[in-house]
Order: sequence, then C-alpha cells, then structure tokens
Amino acid sequence: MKKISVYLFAFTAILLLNIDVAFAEDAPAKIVAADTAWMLISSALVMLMVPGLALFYGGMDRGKNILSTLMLSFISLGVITVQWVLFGYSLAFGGDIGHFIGDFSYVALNGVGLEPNGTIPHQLFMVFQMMFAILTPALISGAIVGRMKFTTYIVFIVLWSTLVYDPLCHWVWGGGWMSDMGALDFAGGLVVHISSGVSALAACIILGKRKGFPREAMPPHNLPLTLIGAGLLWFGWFGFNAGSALAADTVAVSAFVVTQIATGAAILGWVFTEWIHRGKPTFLGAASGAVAGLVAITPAAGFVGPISALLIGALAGLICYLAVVAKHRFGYDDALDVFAVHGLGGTVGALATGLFASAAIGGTDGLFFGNPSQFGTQFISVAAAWIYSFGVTFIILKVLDATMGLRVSEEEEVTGLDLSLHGERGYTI
Amino acid sequence: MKKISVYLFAFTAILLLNIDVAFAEDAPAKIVAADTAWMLISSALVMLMVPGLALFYGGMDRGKNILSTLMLSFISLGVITVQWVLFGYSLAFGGDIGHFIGDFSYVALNGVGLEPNGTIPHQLFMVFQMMFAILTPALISGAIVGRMKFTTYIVFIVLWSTLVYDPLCHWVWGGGWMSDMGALDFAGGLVVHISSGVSALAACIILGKRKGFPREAMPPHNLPLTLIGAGLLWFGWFGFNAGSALAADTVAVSAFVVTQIATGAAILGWVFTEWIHRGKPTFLGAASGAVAGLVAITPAAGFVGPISALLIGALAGLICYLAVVAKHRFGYDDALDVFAVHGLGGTVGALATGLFASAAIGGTDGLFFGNPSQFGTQFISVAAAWIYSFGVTFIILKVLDATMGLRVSEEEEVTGLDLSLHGERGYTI
Amino acid sequence: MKKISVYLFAFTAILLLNIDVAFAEDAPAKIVAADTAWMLISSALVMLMVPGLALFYGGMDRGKNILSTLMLSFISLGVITVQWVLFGYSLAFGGDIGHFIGDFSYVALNGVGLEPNGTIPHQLFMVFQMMFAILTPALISGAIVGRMKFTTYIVFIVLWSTLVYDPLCHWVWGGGWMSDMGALDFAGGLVVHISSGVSALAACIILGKRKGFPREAMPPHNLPLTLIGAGLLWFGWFGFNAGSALAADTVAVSAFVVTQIATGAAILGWVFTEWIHRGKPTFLGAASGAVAGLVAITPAAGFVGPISALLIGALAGLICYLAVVAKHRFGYDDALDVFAVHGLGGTVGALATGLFASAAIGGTDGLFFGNPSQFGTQFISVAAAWIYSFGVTFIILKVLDATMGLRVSEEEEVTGLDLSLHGERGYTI
Amino acid sequence: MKKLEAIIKPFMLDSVKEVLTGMEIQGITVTEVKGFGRQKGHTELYRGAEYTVDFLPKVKIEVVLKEELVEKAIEKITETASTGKIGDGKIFVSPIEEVVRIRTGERGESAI
Amino acid sequence: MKKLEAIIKPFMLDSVKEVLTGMEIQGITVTEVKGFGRQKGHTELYRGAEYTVDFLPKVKIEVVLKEELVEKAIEKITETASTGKIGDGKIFVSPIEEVVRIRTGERGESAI
Amino acid sequence: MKKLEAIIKPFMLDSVKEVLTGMEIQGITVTEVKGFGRQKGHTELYRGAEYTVDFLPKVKIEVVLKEELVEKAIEKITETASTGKIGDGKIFVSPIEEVVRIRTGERGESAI
Ligand SMILES: Nc1ncnc2c1ncn2[C@@H]1O[C@H](COP(=O)(O)OP(=O)(O)O)[C@@H](O)[C@H]1O
Ligand SMILES: Nc1ncnc2c1ncn2[C@@H]1O[C@H](COP(=O)(O)OP(=O)(O)O)[C@@H](O)[C@H]1O
Ligand SMILES: Nc1ncnc2c1ncn2[C@@H]1O[C@H](COP(=O)(O)OP(=O)(O)O)[C@@H](O)[C@H]1O
Repeated sequence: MKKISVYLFAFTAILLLNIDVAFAEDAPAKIVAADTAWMLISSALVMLMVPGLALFYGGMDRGKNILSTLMLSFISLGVITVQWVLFGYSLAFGGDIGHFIGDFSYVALNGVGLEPNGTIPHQLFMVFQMMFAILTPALISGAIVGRMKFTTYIVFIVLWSTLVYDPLCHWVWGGGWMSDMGALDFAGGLVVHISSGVSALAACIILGKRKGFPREAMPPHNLPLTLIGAGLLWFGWFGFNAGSALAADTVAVSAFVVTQIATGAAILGWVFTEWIHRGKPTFLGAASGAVAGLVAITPAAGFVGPISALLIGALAGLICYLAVVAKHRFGYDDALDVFAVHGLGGTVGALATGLFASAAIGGTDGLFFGNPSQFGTQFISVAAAWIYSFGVTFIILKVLDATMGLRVSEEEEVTGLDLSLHGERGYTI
Repeated sequence: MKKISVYLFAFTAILLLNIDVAFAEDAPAKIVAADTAWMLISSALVMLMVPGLALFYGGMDRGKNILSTLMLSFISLGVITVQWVLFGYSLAFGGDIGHFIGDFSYVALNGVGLEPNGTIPHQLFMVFQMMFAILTPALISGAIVGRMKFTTYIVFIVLWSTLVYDPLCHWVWGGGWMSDMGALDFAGGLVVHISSGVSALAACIILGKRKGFPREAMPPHNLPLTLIGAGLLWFGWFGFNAGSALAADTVAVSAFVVTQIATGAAILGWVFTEWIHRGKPTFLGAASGAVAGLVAITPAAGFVGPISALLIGALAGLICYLAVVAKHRFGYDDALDVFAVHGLGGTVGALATGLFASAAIGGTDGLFFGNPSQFGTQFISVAAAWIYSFGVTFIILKVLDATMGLRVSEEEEVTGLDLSLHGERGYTI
Repeated sequence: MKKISVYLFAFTAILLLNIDVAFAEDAPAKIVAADTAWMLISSALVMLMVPGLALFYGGMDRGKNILSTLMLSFISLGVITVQWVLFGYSLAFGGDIGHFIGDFSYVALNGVGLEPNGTIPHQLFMVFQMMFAILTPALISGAIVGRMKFTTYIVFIVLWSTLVYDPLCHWVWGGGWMSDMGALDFAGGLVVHISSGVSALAACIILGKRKGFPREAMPPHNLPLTLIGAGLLWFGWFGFNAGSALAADTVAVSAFVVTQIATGAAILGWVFTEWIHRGKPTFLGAASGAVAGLVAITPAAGFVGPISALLIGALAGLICYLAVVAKHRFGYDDALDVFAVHGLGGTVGALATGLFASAAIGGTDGLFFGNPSQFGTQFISVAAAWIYSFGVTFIILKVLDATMGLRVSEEEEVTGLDLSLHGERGYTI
Repeated sequence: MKKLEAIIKPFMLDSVKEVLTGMEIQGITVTEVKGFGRQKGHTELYRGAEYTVDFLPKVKIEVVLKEELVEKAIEKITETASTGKIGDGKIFVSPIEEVVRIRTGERGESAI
Repeated sequence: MKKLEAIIKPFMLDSVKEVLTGMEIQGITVTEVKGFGRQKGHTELYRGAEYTVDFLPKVKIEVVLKEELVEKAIEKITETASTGKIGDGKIFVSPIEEVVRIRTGERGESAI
Repeated sequence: MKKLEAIIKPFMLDSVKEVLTGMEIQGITVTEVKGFGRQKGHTELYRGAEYTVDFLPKVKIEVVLKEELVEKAIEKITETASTGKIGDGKIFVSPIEEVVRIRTGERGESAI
C-alpha cells in the first residue's frame, strides 16, 4: 500500500512537472508575457513603417506633390484601420471558405478578444496583422503619385484591400490553399510585396505617365526625407520580419539577423552595380538598395541562414537596380519604382526561399539543400500571386476609371496636387 | 511513520508548487522580466514623443521661429528631468498628504531603488512617469510659440510642473482624491491633456496674440516635419497608452488596440469633416486628426472595447476640427491649437470613458453599460482638472508677467525668435 | 527499502526543483524569452542610431554636402554588416589570442547559432554587437565631412574596424586584457566613443582643413534635421546603454534611468555654459549637450546611481562645450566636433566611472566610494585607448594617403561632394 | 515707361503691395534678395563660435509703370516702407523702352 | 544692346530656354520670383481656415542681346510662353550700356 | 548714376563684396539666380538614369553707383571674380535715373 502510494505520488508529481513543461512548450492556450511584449513593440514598429514609407516616397517626389504623396500613405492608416476592424480581418483570418477567403465570423472584431491565440492575445495578433494590411496599399501609391484623384484613390485602396490583399493574406497565412500547398512566405514576400509591386505595375500602366515623363527631368526634391524614411523603414522592418515569428524566440532572432545581413549586403549590391554602370555611387542608390534587401529577405527570413541572407541581399540589390534601369526600355511610368523594388524584390526573395531554405533553420529545405520540389512550390505561389494581383487590380481600376475617373485634370497636375487637391503647400520657408 | 513522512513530503512538494504558482500570479513583490522589457521600451517610446512633438509643432510654425519652437519642447527634456529627480517625483508619488500632494520622502530619488513596484523595478516606474512629466509642459508650448521670452518659459515650466502637473498626477495616479473617487484616467486624459490644453488656453489669453494675427496669414512652413512628428507621436503613444498598463498583459494589448483604432477613425473624422466644410481634404487635417484621436483615447484606453474606440476616435476628429474652426470666433491666438486638440480632445476622451467604459474590458462600466454614476464621476474630475489647471496657470503667468515679463520685444518677434533669442537660423540652404 | 525509495524520491524531486530554480537563476545555458525580446528591440534601437547620426551630422553640415554626409554614415550599414559577418565578429569575440584579439573560429559566423549565450541566442548577441561595430566608424565621419574621397573612406572604415575597433572591443568585452585588469566600460565609452573620437582627431589633422576654414562661416544648413537626429540618437541610446545589460533586468533599468538623467543634465550643462559665455542659449547647444551627456554616461551606466548621473551629465555638458570652443585655439578642423563630444565626452565618462561607481549599483566601487584603485584602472584603460586609437588610425590614414589619396580635388570640394562624388543634390525644392 | 525697383524690409511687403494696388498699378514682381548696406548685419552662434552675417534678408519689388505714376508711387512706397531706421532700403528708377503682354502680344503702355 | 526681362509661368521655362538658344542667344539668367497681377491668387487651407495667397510663383528670364535680335526674341518668347490664359506674363525691354565678360575682360557686343 | 549687374560664381561672392566695399560703395543687393551659358551644365543621377541639368547656380550682384565709379568697379570685379574658366560671368551696365533713400526721402547721388 505504502509502496503504491509512493509510486502514485511520484507519478502525480512527475505528471505535474511534465504538464508544466508541456504547458510552456506546446499548449496553444496560454499567454506568454514575453511574447506579448515583443509583439506589442513589433506591431508598433510596423505602424511606424507607414510614416517611414511616406517619407521615403515623399523625398523622392517633386516638391509640388510632397503633401499629396505623404497623404497617400498616411490616409491608409485611417481607411484600412477601419476596413480591417469592420470586415478585413474577418475576410483574411475568419473561418476558411473553400481555401480562398475567410468568412464573416470576425466581422466588427466580434469574437476577437483577449484570449490566447498561440501565446499572445488574439487582439494582438489582429492588430499586428492590421499594420501589414495598412502598409501594403500604401506601397502601391509610389507608382501613381502626382496624377491620381484622391477620392478615387480612397475607394481604390478599400477595394484593393478587400479583393486583393485579404484573399492573398488568407491563402498564405489564414489557412488558404497556398499554405496547404506548403508555400513558404515568412513575413509577406507574396502577401505584401509581390501583391503591391505587381499591382503598382498594373496601376501605372492604366493611369498613364506623368505629364512630361520621361522627357522632363523629375529629380527627387528632398533626399534627406528619403533617408529618414529609409531609416524608419529599416527599423520598423525588424518588427515586420522578426515579429512574424509571433514570439520572442529563436525564430524571431534568426529572422532579425538575416534581415540585417541581407539589407547590408543589398546596399552594397545596388551601390556597386550603379558605381560600375554610371561611374558614381549614389546616396539614393544606397537607400534604395536597403529597401530592396529588406523586401527580398521578407519571405525568406526564418527559413534561411546568415550566409544565404548575404547572397540574397546582394542579389536583390543587383537585380532591383537593373530593373529600375530597364524600366526606361518599357516606357511605363512607375514613378517611384514600386514594381522594380517590391514586385521584383519580392519575387527574388520568394524564389530564393525555394533555393536557400534550410531545414536546420526553419524546418524546410530548399533546392540547394536537396529539396527541389520546394522551389516548384514557390514558383507556383509566385505565379499565382502575380496573376491574381495584376488581374484583379486591372479590373478594379478599369471599373473606377469608367465610373469615378482616375486622373486629375492636366491643370491640377501641372499646378501640383498639394495645391490643387489639398489646398496646401509643403514648404513656405 | 513512513506513511506520514510520505504525506508530509507530498504536502510540502505541493505547497512548494503552489507557492511558486501563487508567486507568479499574485505576489506584487517580484520583478517580471517581460514586464520590465515592455516598460523599458515604453519609457523610451514616451521619451521619443518629445522630439516628435517638437517636429509636429515646428513644421506648423513659421520658418523664422522653427528652432525656437523645437527648443521649447526639447528644453523640457533637460529641465523637467532634473525637476523630477530632485522633487517632482516625490510630489507626485511620495507619501500622500491630504489626498492632494505627495510628501518629500522621495526627494532626490531617495528610496527609489531597483526593488519591485508592482512587477517592475521602482526606478522603472519612476522613469516611465518622468517621461509623462516632461511631455506635458512641452504640449503647452504650441500655444505660445513665436512670442514668449525663453527665460520666462523655463521658469514657467518648472513652476507649472510643480504646481499643476505634480498635484494633478498625485490626484489621479498617486493615491489622491480623484482616484479615491473612482475617476478613470488610464493614460492621462486629465493629467496630461486637459491639464496642458486648458493651461495653453490660459497662456495664450494672457500672452496675447502674435503680431499680425489674424490678419496676416501664418501658414505652416514645413509640413513634412509635421508628418515626421505625427509619425513619431503615434509610435510613441503606443508606449504611452499600452505602457500605462505597467505590464505586458492583456490590458496593455487592449489599450494598444483601441489606440490604433481610435486614431485611424479620428483621421477620417477630421478629414471628412474638413472635406465637407471646406471642399478639400488636407494633409494637415489628417495629421491633426490622428493626434486628436490619440488624445481622446488616452483616458479611455484599457477601459473600452474596439467598437467604442472607433466611435470615440471619429467623434474626436469631428469635435476637434470644429473647435479649431471655432477658435476664430473667440479671437484668442492659440497658435498651434493646443486647447482645441488637447484640451477638448482630452475632455471628449475623459467624458467618453464615463459613457463607453465596459466592465468586461477594464473592470468598470460606464453609462452605456448601465452605470450612469461613472459619467458623473468623470464629469466632476474633468471640471476639477479644468478649473485647477486654468486657475493655477493663470496665477503663475500673472506673477511671471509682473516680475520677469512674458513677451519678447516687438522687434525680436518680427525678426523671429531663432535669430533674436537663440542667435541661430533653422535653414541656410 | 520503502523508506529508502521514499527518501530517494524526495531527494530526486527536490533536486529537480532545485535544478529548475538554479536553471532560471544561474545556468547560462537557457534562453529567456523576456531577455530575448528586450535584446531584439535593443538591437533595432542601436541600428536606428545610424540614420539618427547621419541626420544629426547632416543637418549641421553645409547643404552642398548633405547627401555625402548622410552617405558616410549610411554606407557603414552596408560595409560593416558584411565585415562583421565575414570576420569582424570573430576578431572581437572569437577565442582569445594573447588577450589581444579573437581568433578565426567564428569566421563567416561559423558556429554562431541560436544556442544560448547567456540568456539569449548567440546570434542575437552577435547582431547586437554588430550594431555597435557599424555605428562606431560612422561617428568618425563627422570630423572629415566635405573633403574626403568616398572610395578611400570605404577602405578606411574596413581597415579601421578591423585594426582598431575589433581589437579594442576584444580587450574590453571579448575577454582581452582590459577586462582582465578590471576596467569598467558598460556600453562603450572606450570601445565606441574614445576610439572614434580620438581617431577623428587624428583623421582631421591628417586630412587637413576644409577650404575656407576658419575664415569662412560654415553655418549648419538644416537644424531641424539635427533635431530629428538627436531625437533618434537619444531614443536608440536606450537600447545601446540599457541593452548592454544583455537582459531585461534591474541592471538594464538602472542603466536606462541614469542615461535619461545624465542626458537631461547635460542639456542644461551645455546650454547654461553657452548662455553665460555667449549671451544666448542655442538650440544646437541643447542638442549637442544631449549627445555629450549620452556619450559620457555610456561607460558609467550600470555602475553609477541617479545623482552621480546628474553630476556626470552636467559636467559633460560643460566640458564638451568648452572643448568645442577651445578647438579654435588649436586650429584643427574637426568639422562636426567628434573629438570634443565623443573623444572628450567618452573620457569624462570613463574617468567618472572610476570616481562615481558604486558597488551597490554595479558591484564595483569607485574613488568616491572608497576604492581609489578603480580610478587608476580607468585611467590606464583610457590612456591605452587614446594611444592605440590615435596611433593606428594615424598609420592607416598615412598609408591610404600615400596609396589611394585622401582628399578630393579642390574643385570637387568647392562644388560640393553631393554633386561631384555622388551626382546628386540634396534638395530641388 | 519706367521701372521702379524698391529694396525693402521683408515684413513691409504686404503694406507696400497694398498701397501700390491702391493706385492704378496692376502688376508687381517680387524677389527675395539679400542686402548689404549701412545697416549692420548680425552675429550668429555656432557651438560657441560667433560669426557675422553681413547680408540681411530684403525683398525687391519691381513695378513697371507709366511715367506719370512714378512720382506718386515713389511717394507712397517711401511713406509706407519707412520705419526711420537704417536699412529701410532704396528705390531705383530706370527706363523701360518696351513692354509686351505675352498673352495677347499687346505692346506699350496698354500692356503694363 | 538691350535687356529683355520676361516674367513667365514656371513650367514654361524649358520651352522658352529652348527657343532662345535656338536663336543666336548664348546666355540666360533665371530668377525665381513671385508675381502679383491680374491673375488671381489662390486660397489655401490651414486647419479649417482659408486664406488667400496673392503672389504666384513666376520665373524671370533675363537676356542681354544685340539690338537686332530684340524683335525676334520677343516674338519667340511671346509665341512659346503664351497659353492665352491670364497670368502668362510680361516682357520688359531696357537699355544696356555696356557688357563685360569677366573671364576675358572683353567688352561690348562680343562679350554678350 | 548707373547700375552694375554682375553675374558671378557663388563662391566669389565674399571676395567681390570685399573689393566693392573697399571702394566707396556702400550698398549691394544680391540675388541667387540660375545661369545658362557657354559653360556646360552637369549630369545628375537618379536611380540609374542620367539627366542633364543646364542651369548652374550663380549669384547676381546689383550695385547702383555714381558714374565716376563705374570703370573702377568693373575693373575690380573683373579682377576678383575671374578664374579664367568659362562661366565666370558677365557684368551689365545700365542707366539709373533716380535713386531714393526710403528712410529719409533723399534723392539722387546722395541717396545711393
Ligand atoms: N548702392 C546700392 N546698390 C544696390 N543696392 C543697394 C545700394 N545701397 C543700398 N542697397 C540696398 O538697400 C538696402 C538698405 O540699405 P542700407 O544702406 O542698409 O540702409 P538705408 O537704405 O537706410 O541707407 C541694402 O541692404 C541693399 O540691399
Ligand atoms: N507692371 C508690372 N510690373 C512688374 N511686373 C508685372 C507688371 N505687370 C505684371 N507683372 C508680372 O507679370 C505677371 C503676370 O501678370 P498678370 O497681370 O497676372 O497677367 P497678364 O500678363 O496675362 O496680364 C505678374 O504675376 C507679375 O509678376
Ligand atoms: N546674354 C546673356 N544674358 C543674360 N545672362 C547671361 C548672358 N550671357 C551669360 N549670362 C550669364 O552669365 C553666366 C556665365 O556665362 P557663360 O557663357 O557660361 O560664361 P562666360 O561668362 O565665361 O562666357 C551664365 O550662366 C548666365 O547666367
């Protein structure tokens, strides 16, 4: 009897200890304060990317459109915050419908409370994802600065977010067909960068060129603003990439480290390519290279190691530079090169993930580590994201063109949108 | 005997386990690393609001006063840091004297060490609160830019901090009569925004108008600076509001989420109201709306849910816009609209807390959730904060006017304060 | 038998519990999520200091060199990221060779994985240190703006990082002779500030004066940029100093608090000294004072208490101001006063650590707390850092001068480096 | 036809514009300039160093007008822009031989 | 020798420069100015307040040229810079008595 | 009375100001302008694209002075501002019929 009771006790005690351990490691139902802290700050960091982007773009544009350019990003913080609360989050992360879209279960954040979702409160996951949803349409705006009607733009981003972003987000992160297929997209190479970059291409083709392009030089009006923007983007991107681990764990650390390395390498990739090509290393090239590197490592972070990141970054700097140069061959007016940097940078990253992914880092091997099928999966997901984004954006804009009109009048364009659309001027120095 | 020893052991073991659990959950006397991490970064975030505010204000002011405007905020980082260390913290959080003010027990941070205060070290709580104390007088400066003597301003913020901020802070957060009464002010709607906003009104009435106001147009000289400021303020405000939970817990998450939602909604509230009223949506309106939303949700965060936040934000955008327009009727020269945005925005938020508070979120119900008395409590606390802030600020400034003088000479004002007071110019481009 | 098994079990259980506790408190081999969260954000904060520094410097320089000045800092994010990955980290933190330098064990981050290093993953420690390595050469750039060849600069920072920074870092933090000796340098007063400040002095002496200096006035071209820079630097410095605790613990809190206090006091120290000396309190003085305070508290943070910090800060403001003024006596052209602020500020801080350190805070007493030998140790380490930095920088630059050439042509200098070296202009407003 | 170039203190611009438009003057062109004259410059501070800035911000107003308006315009400007302090500025009068309105091609006085 | 001063709309600068250099004109000096004229200013918004900005951004082109080129230059500028809308600007012609090329010290027409 | 307008390279401003004030010249007005001339512009880079900037930054110095000072001033400016390289600039001399000092209402040479 005594013996039994001892064993019983020992068993119970060990069980308890095990439960405790299990609890900490596997149970999805407990909030971890450290993860909450990290995801709070990560969410704030991603929010900061929106003003960062506004500045990055604003500095590159002409002075007469500076406020208009800032506004295109900033207004997304208003419009998409509300869209996401009302139904966007539900479409992306609500109960799966046909592996294509979420249902209406989370409309108006109904049922999205403070209970755990993984190791953080559900609302925290929701708000972290909200920041991505806000940033993505703002990325597109770089292609269409200086000539789009503001009213139409607002309607556009609501439609685009609802019809392009939310479904894509569902496919990849919300339990849709791409995740089923095993496509890897750590922090949004497909969802954020390919979607916005390819849509930007569609948008600037439909919208047409800025008056005077490419004959007239349209040099950046205030590059120090672009540096501020690049700095804030980089800083915020640590939340974007390392935050996508959804925990303060080794995955987050790995994502953080490769983000830094790829970005550094991409600066060099862009600057040296330009140096060789044009004879001078430009500051704007360094800033652009950084963004190209950040874009390219986004899908790969969490799956690749430091040296792979070095290569991905350098490659992204090189390719995005060449893409920017090639633009002039094709003749579309992607004003601030959203397609070259985000569309192609994201594509480089998503494909590179299929090459460089290593099971030792993120559980899945890529082609270079003996798993060629992953590259195929990545290729399919990239192709799907391109086609879907381009197609739906094309349709949305054609409809808006026919109904509301896309472009401002020529006089408004010549005057500058700050004065003609917003009744303001950027500088009265 | 054996039996007993087994039970004894089992009992002890279970006790130990229980203590451990209790320790983690209830004991107030243990530092939690995750909370410490979150409060460290929150403190840094609130510090960043001060340069953020400087830029937000600076961009809106005229170019000849840009450095002077930046300086009014920046110097608070020097002056109030020292004031807070020497005696400010003690007045606000020292042992309670008559529910009105703290005693001198913490003078020179005596006794403020690294021991726990809640789940974080006492010094961390002190430094987090220090950032609030620094920011608040800087908020006032927006009303009096372009015409106040710098020397007098320094004396003013020391006196104001000591006689207005520290007592108010004690009333609400330091164990004073307002907290006794059950007034809700999560992150400083009363302590920070009403106090500074109403004092700003007193200040600009006593100080008088800028030369040329309102006949002469005084357009903002550099709105991209204002965007940078707005971005940093928003970013920092996550530390301000979610940090006010003093822990990386669900309360912080809730505060964070409603902060984002109210701010987004307030952008739309302001922009659409202006659009209807003036025919154009302005960029400065979007930035101002964001700040109005941040102000209004400050007291309510942690007590209200997401949809309430949406309404509070939209309302704040609308009301603050109307208040800014109404200013011209009353004829005082609140240069950068501190009263309209912080005074009224804070009031909207503090009263709305009495309406929208929900026990399910923060433990207390407001009027709309069946507890009308809370609205009464909020109303009394708002009225008290208005009267106290206005009255004491009025007296301080009258005394300073009689002794040191408040205004610079007309020539200094016309030349611009940068050159006349600081011997510098903002730009030599 | 039964008895024995009971005792055996009890023993085992207690052992397990003890291990668990020991694990949490002492064992170096377990990752703590809260520390990871804090170090992730701290690393991001230190990264942000690089664009912050670029802006701080850029605003002070002339408009024709703004991009060039930004570029000198920004390019370090590319160059040193790669250097650190390839071999820099290994030189600094690889296996010790003669207490002087690390070996090649960590080349290409070989062996630097996600296993614990203290309570955080090794890669996180590596990336946190990377940010320091990036920032430090960028600090030097302030001395040589407006006249150095960009190509040579890139080679210079690679050599400097390898031959000056990596060894010094090893001496102090990598297990080298200075740490053996007991020298205290919490966050890099020696490693970062004395090394860069003294090297800056060597650099501007060898490079020679800017054309026109000191006859021609070279006023800052855009001081609001300098404010943005100062704000980001201060914000990032919380990661720099409090992050140097490598954990979200009370040491981090103490370092954070004294950082804030010293910086506030240094603003007042600089501004009031200038006010007395020149009759006006300048905005640039306030911003410079802040940086001086941040520099001076860097080695002392974690070792000194709040009131000591107040004194150190005030002193740093005063001394750095006087040093900046004295510069004109000596006639070298340290364009943006890197030597006065970082070289001397770091020296003030490192020596003050030997005076004000208190065992109650960081385990070691300084002279004022009865341990005069610590001051001696500090003095020796400061002297060694001065001599080593000056000497090696001198040699590197002499070699580069003879091989690649250091200075741009006079025409390029007169035109401005933005146009002549980078083919760009900062502003087209 | 004559051209009046008035170099004035910047904050006088609005008043001068008003008195001119109060006459039959329909067009003005304004340039921001820097002036050096009897009025001393000021000193500026840069990290404890003091340096003198000789050039002061001024505004140049150019008006082309009929001969008969010249005297009156000079008078009005002088009256309005004078503070009695050194640095109030100058008016220079010079001949204009032809005026063309670009929009219409009109010439001479009717084009002013 | 004569000086032509043409006040034109800023976005016309490039075209006008081109037609002028298409003639035998070798040098142009351009200044950013603010103009006030028959063309109305615009209103701007500042936090719900509306205010009028009278001065519009214009560009002043100065060309010194030989007498025989004056008419042709006027014609070309008028043609190019005219949109037919109010605010297209003016051309003022005034006498220049001497031109000196700083580099060589040359004088007169050959120095232009 | 005459007006000298000298278009010079910006970094020459200080030296020219000094030689002029070394003579009996008491006032100068300076404008930042952009010049187009024999001196070629430069190319700038924008994300791999190269474009030419024709207009170079120049400074225009205006001095009104007594007739007898004209030659000496021309000489001094020419000497000082000349680097011998293309783009050194021009001096234009034109007649001034009247000068008014706003502060006092003085006219003519004494008002200069
Ligand atoms: N001879 C001159 N030629 C050109 N500009 C002049 C001349 N004299 C004065 N000015 C302009 O007029 C401004 C005022 O002149 P100043 O000598 O300071 O005062 P005042 O007009 O009261 O005598 C100067 O800043 C300068 O711009
Ligand atoms: N009398 C004048 N003197 C100087 N500048 C003038 C004069 N009249 C017009 N201008 C300049 O020419 C510009 C265009 O003139 P405006 O009256 O608006 O249109 P328009 O040239 O079509 O009649 C003005 O903005 C102003 O800069
Ligand atoms: N005919 C002209 N009319 C007006 N400005 C001129 C004229 N010719 C030259 N300039 C001005 O003088 C500057 C220098 O002229 P440029 O032909 O480049 O060199 P240089 O004076 O050595 O011949 C030009 O940039 C322009 O501002």
